[in-house]
Amino acid sequence: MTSLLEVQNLTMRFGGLTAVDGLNFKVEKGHIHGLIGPNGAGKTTTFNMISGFYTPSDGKVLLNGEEISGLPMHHVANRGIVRTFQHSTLFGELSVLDNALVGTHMTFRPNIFAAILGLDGAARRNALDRARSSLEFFGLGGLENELAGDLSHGHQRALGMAVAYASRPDLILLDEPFTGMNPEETRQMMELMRRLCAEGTTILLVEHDMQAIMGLCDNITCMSFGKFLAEGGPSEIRNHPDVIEAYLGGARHVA
Amino acid sequence: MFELLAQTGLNAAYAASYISLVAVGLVLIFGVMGVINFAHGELFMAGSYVVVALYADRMVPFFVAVVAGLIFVGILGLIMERALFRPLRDNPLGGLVASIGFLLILQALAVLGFGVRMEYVPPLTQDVIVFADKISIPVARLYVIIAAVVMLSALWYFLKRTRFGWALRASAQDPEAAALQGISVTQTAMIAMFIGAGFAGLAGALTAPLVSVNPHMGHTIIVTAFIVIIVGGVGSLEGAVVASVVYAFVHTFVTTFYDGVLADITGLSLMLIVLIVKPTGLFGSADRA
Amino acid sequence: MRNFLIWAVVAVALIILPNLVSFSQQEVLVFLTINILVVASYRLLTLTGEWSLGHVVIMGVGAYASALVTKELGLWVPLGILVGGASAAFIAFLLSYPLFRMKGFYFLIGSFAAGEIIRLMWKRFRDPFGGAKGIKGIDPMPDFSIGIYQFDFFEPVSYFYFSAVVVALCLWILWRIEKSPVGLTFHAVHWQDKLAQASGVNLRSYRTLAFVIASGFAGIAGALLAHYIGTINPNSFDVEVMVFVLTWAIVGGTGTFYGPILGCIVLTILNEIVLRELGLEQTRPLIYGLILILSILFMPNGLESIVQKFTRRKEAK
Amino acid sequence: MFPKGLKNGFSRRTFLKSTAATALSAGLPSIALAAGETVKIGFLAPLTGATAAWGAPGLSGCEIWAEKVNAAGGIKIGDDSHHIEFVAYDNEYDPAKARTGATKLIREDGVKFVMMLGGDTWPGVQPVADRTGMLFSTLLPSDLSPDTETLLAPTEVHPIYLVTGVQWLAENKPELKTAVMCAQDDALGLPSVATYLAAFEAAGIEMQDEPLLFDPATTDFAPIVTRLLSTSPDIVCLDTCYSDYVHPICEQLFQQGYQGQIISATADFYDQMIAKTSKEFMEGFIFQFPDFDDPALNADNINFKDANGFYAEYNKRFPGQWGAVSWEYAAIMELWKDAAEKAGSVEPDAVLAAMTEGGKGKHAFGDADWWGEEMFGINNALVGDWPVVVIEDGKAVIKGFKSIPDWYDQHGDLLIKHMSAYDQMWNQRS
Repeated sequence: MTSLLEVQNLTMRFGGLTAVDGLNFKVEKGHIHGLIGPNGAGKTTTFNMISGFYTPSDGKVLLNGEEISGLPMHHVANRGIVRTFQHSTLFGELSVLDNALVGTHMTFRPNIFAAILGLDGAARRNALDRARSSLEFFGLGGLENELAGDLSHGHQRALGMAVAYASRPDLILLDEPFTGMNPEETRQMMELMRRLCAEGTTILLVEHDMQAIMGLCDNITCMSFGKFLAEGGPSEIRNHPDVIEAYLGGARHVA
Repeated sequence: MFELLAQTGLNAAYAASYISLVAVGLVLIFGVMGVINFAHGELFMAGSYVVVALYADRMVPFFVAVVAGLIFVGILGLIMERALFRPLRDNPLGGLVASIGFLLILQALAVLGFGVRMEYVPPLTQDVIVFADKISIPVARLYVIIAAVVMLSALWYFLKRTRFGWALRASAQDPEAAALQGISVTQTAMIAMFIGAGFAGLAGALTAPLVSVNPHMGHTIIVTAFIVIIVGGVGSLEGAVVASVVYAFVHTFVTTFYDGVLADITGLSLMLIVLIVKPTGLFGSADRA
Repeated sequence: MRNFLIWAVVAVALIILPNLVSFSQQEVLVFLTINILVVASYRLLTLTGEWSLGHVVIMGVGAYASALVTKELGLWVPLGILVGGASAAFIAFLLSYPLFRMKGFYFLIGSFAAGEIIRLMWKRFRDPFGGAKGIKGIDPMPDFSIGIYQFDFFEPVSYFYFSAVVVALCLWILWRIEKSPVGLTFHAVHWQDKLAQASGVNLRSYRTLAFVIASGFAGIAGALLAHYIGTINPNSFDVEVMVFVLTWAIVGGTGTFYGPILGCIVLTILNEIVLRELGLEQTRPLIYGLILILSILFMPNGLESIVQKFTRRKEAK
Repeated sequence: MFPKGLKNGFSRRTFLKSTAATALSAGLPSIALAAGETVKIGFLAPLTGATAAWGAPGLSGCEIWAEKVNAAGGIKIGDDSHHIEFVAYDNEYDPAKARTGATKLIREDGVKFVMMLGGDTWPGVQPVADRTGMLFSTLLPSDLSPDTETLLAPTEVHPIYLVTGVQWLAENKPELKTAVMCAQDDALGLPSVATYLAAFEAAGIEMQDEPLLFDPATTDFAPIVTRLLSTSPDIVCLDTCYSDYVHPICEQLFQQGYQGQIISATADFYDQMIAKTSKEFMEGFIFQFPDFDDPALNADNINFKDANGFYAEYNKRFPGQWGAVSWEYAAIMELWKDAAEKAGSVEPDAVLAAMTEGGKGKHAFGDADWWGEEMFGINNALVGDWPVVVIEDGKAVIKGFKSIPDWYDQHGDLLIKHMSAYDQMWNQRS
C-alpha cells in the first residue's frame, strides 16, 4: 500500500548552499507526523517544497503515489494538502467568518455568473455551514464577526487551522503551531490536533521544540543540517543518540 | 556617412546627459521615500523658469542662475518632503496623489507668473566647435554634457564615499534595517529629496536656453524618465544612467535614420520588452518588487 | 420594504435632478454618470491590490470598438456599447499575460506602458483609428419613445436617463460581485496572497478576472461617452485623464464601494461647477491641486471615512 | 421638461436652406435685441493646459478689439448701437468639455456667435451646432465638411495659403532647386505637409527626402536637424511647426552650420530667433504672418481696420507677446461685425446670410471668395489674397500679396493628389 505522502531524495539548493539534501520519509494516512530538527535543519524548506511554495532542485514529492513536486501551491492545495503559516498569517482585515469562508474556496468554487444572478444560494449556504462548523470545531463559534486581526494569539492560531480545515483536506501541514504558546494553550492545541486526526485528517507538523511533539505524534522524522537523521516513534527518537547529539550540539539555538 | 553617425552620436550624448540627471533624481526619491514623484517633470520646468527669471529677465550670469535653479528646486523638494511626503510616509498612494496636486500647482503658478506662451531665454553662447568640417557641437550643449558628467560623478562619490551617502543607500535598500542602525529616516529623506529635486532643477536650468520653456514642458520629460527608470531598474541609480544612455542613443538614431514617431514606438517597445523579460529592469534587484 | 422605499426615493430624485439644473450642468451630469462607472470599475481592480495606470486607455478601447462597429459595420448602438465592453475585456485579457508577471509598483508602471503603446497604435494607424484626430461623427443613440417620455439623445437629460440606467445596472452587477464569494476571494488575494493560494486560490486567474471585469465595465463607460460626444481621439484617454480617475478614487477612499463614487462626484462638482461659477478659469488647476493635497493630508482615508464617522455615530445613538 | 422648440428635432440643414433669413431657430430664443442691450459673443477655446497658447492670446486680442469698438459706440444694428462683450469658456482642448461649453454659451449665456480654435474640439460641438443653428468659426478649416453648414473658416484657411510663400520663393529665388521638410505628426502638420509638397511640385522644386515627421512631444531637435541637413538641401521647410518647434529647429540649423533658405508657416517671436541665431542667418526667412505695424496693411483693400493701432495697443498691454493667434480671432470679429451691420441683425442665420452673400466676403487681407467645395466639401472657407512675409534686416516685411484662388486654378490637381496621399481630403477623414 502506498503512503499518503512520500518524499524521495528531496533536495533544495539556494545558490551554493544546500538547505535540504536528499531527504526521504513517508507520512502514513491517519497519522500525526512530526518533522523536527534544530534551527537551520531545513524543516521549513522541506515544508515549503511539499506545499508547492518552492520547487525542489531535485527529488520528488508523491501524494498517493502521484508526483506533486513543482506544482504551484494552489494546485497542491487542490490535491488535498493545505498548509498553515508560521506566525499568525491571516486575513487580518476580514472577519473571522470571512477567513473561514476563504478556506471553503476549493469545495464551493465561486461562480461569478451564478453570483451575479443569485443562483448560487445553495452553494453559499453550504459554504457558510462549512465555515461555521470549522469555526465551532476550533472553538471560535462566538467570534465570527470579530476582525481576525483583533483576536488573541491563541485564537489566531486556532483560526489559522480552522481556515485550513474548512477545505477538509487529506493532509494539513502545520508550521510551528506551538511557537509562543503558554503550556495551557499548548495543551489545548494538542487536544485540537488529536480531534482533527480522529476526524480522519492526516497531520504533518514542523516543530523544533521536541517536548511538545513527543506526546502527540505517531511518527517523527528528525533532520539536521538538511539531512535525514532518524525516524521512529517518540520514544525511539527521544533516545536516539544522533538526535541527542544534534540537539545538544545546537543547544544554544533550541529555546 | 561618418559625419552623420558622429553628429548623431553627439546629439545622443547631449540627450543622455539631461535625461540621466532627471531620471537619477526620480530613482533616488523613489528608492529612499518609496513614492513615485509625478511632479518631477514640473521640478524640471521650475528649474528652467528660475533661469528665465534670473538670467533672461534680470541679467544675472547664467551659471549663477543655474546654481540658483538647483538650490531653488532643491528647496521645493524639501518643501514637498516636509509638507507632503513626510506626513504621508506610510501611504505611498497618498504620496502619489499629493505629488499630482503639487504638479498642478507648479504648472498653474508658472502660467500665472509667466503666461502660457514659451519664454525667451537668450543664448548663452553661439560658439560652435566644428571638427572634421561637418561635425558640430554647440558649446552650450557641451556645457550640459560636462555638467551632467561632473554632477553624476559627484553624486556617485557622495553615495559611495561619504557617511551620508552610505546612510542614503542603506535606507534605500532597507528602511527598517537602516532605522535600526541609527540612521535618521527623516534626514535621509530630506537629503534624497534635495538632491533628487535639485538634479531635476539643474537639468531644467541647464537646458533652458536650448529648449522651448513653457509651463507644460515637464510632461514630455517625465514620460521619458519613466521609460528610462523602468528599463534601468526602478531602484537602481546606475541602471538609470545606463538606461538614459541606451534610450537616448536608440531614440536619436531611430529619429535620424527613420523618423521621430517610430523612435517613440521603439522606446516604448524597449520598455515593454524589458518589463516582460525582466520586470525588475536591467539593473534592478527583485527584493523591492 | 424599507430598502425598496429608499431606492424608490433615489430613483425619483435622479429623475427630477437634471430638471433642476442648468443646461451645461446637465451636460456635466452626463459625464459625471459615466465617470462614476469608470471609477467604480477601477475600484474592483484595486480590490485585488493592484493599481493600474491603463484603466482610461482600456476605457478608450471600449470607446473605439463601439464607435467602429457602429460606424463601419452599422451595428445598432446599444449592441455596439456591449461590443465595446467585450472588446475592452478581451484586450485586458490579452494584456494580463505580460502584465501579471508583475506586481505592485511594476504592475502600475507596466500598465502605463501598455496603455501608451495602445494609444500610439491609435495615432499611428490612421486606418481605421483616424490617427491623432481620432474618429468623429460617431452614431448617436437612436431616439425612441416610451410613451410618456420621448428620448432625444441630443438632449443631456435624455442621455442622462439612459446612461444612469446603464450605469446603475453595471453598479448593481459590480456590487453583487463584490459581495459574493468571488469578491471575498479578491479581498483574500489582496490581503494575504500566500494564504489565499494555500487555500487553493489561483492568484493569477483571480487577478486576471478582476482586471478583465473592471476593464469590461470601463469599456462600457468609454462606449457611453463616445456615443454621446460623437468624437474620440487618443488624447481623450491620456495619462492626464487617468490621473483624474486615480485622484477620484484616492480622495474618495477605496475602502468602501461608495468611496470612489463619492470622490468622483465631489471633485467633479468642485472642478466643473463651483470653480467655473466662481469665474476662476485660469486658476482652476491651482485650486484643484490645493484641494487634492489638503484632502489627502487631512483625510488620508478619503471622504468615505467622514461618512463612516457620521453613520457610526448615528448607530451608537 | 425642456424648451419646446427642441422637442421636434428637425434638420437644421433643410431649415436653413428654406428660410434663409427668417429668425426662428431651434432652441434659440430669438427675441429682437433690446435697444442698448449688449451683444454677447462666445469664445470657446483652450485657456488652460498645453494648448492654451492657441486660445488665451486670442481672447486678449478680442478684448482689445471690443474695447475699441465699444468706445466708438459699439455695432449699429438698424438704428440702435450695441456694445459687444465676450463670454469665454475654457474647453481644455477636450471635445466633451467643448460640448458642455457650447451648451452653456448658447443656451445659458445667450451668445450670438461662437469663435473656436476647432480641431479636436469641433466634432464634440457639432451636434450642438446642428441643433441650435448657432454660427461658429474655426481657425482650422480641416473641421469643415458638407455637414458643417454653420461653421466658417473666415480668416486662416490653413494650410492652403502656404502655397503663396512657395510661389513667391520660386519667382524671386529661382536658383533654389532642392528642399527638405519636417513636421509634427498631428492634425495641423499632415495637411500642411501635403500642401507644401504640392506647392514645391508646382514650383519645380525637388524634394530630396520624404517629409520627416516627429512626435508633437519632441523637445530636442538636434537629431531631426542632423537628418534634414544630411542631404545638403537649398531650402529647409518647417511646415506648420508651432513656435515651440520653430525656435529650437532654427537654432539647431544655425548651430549645425546651415546657411540656406528657410520657409515656414509662422515665425512668431522672430526677434527672439534672431537673438538666438544671427541677423544674417534669419535674413530672407519666408513665412506667412505679418506684424500688424506693417505699412502694407494700411492699404484700402485691407479689411482689418486700423491694423497698426491694434498692433500698438496689443504690444503695449502684452509686450513681446504678438503672434498669429493675437489677431486672428479679432479679424473674425471684424468680418462678423460687418455682416451683422449689413444684415441689421445679430441672429446667427441672418449674419451668416449677410456674410456669405454672393459668395464673396471681406477677408482681413482683402475681399475674398467663399471657397472649399473640392477640398472640404463645402464653400465655407474664405479664400483670397494672402501676404508673403520675409525677414529683412531683422524685421518682418510684407513682400506682397498672392492670390490663393489663382494658384489653385492652375495647380489644384496637385494639391488634391498630395492631400489624398495623406488622407486629408474631407471624404477621407473619418
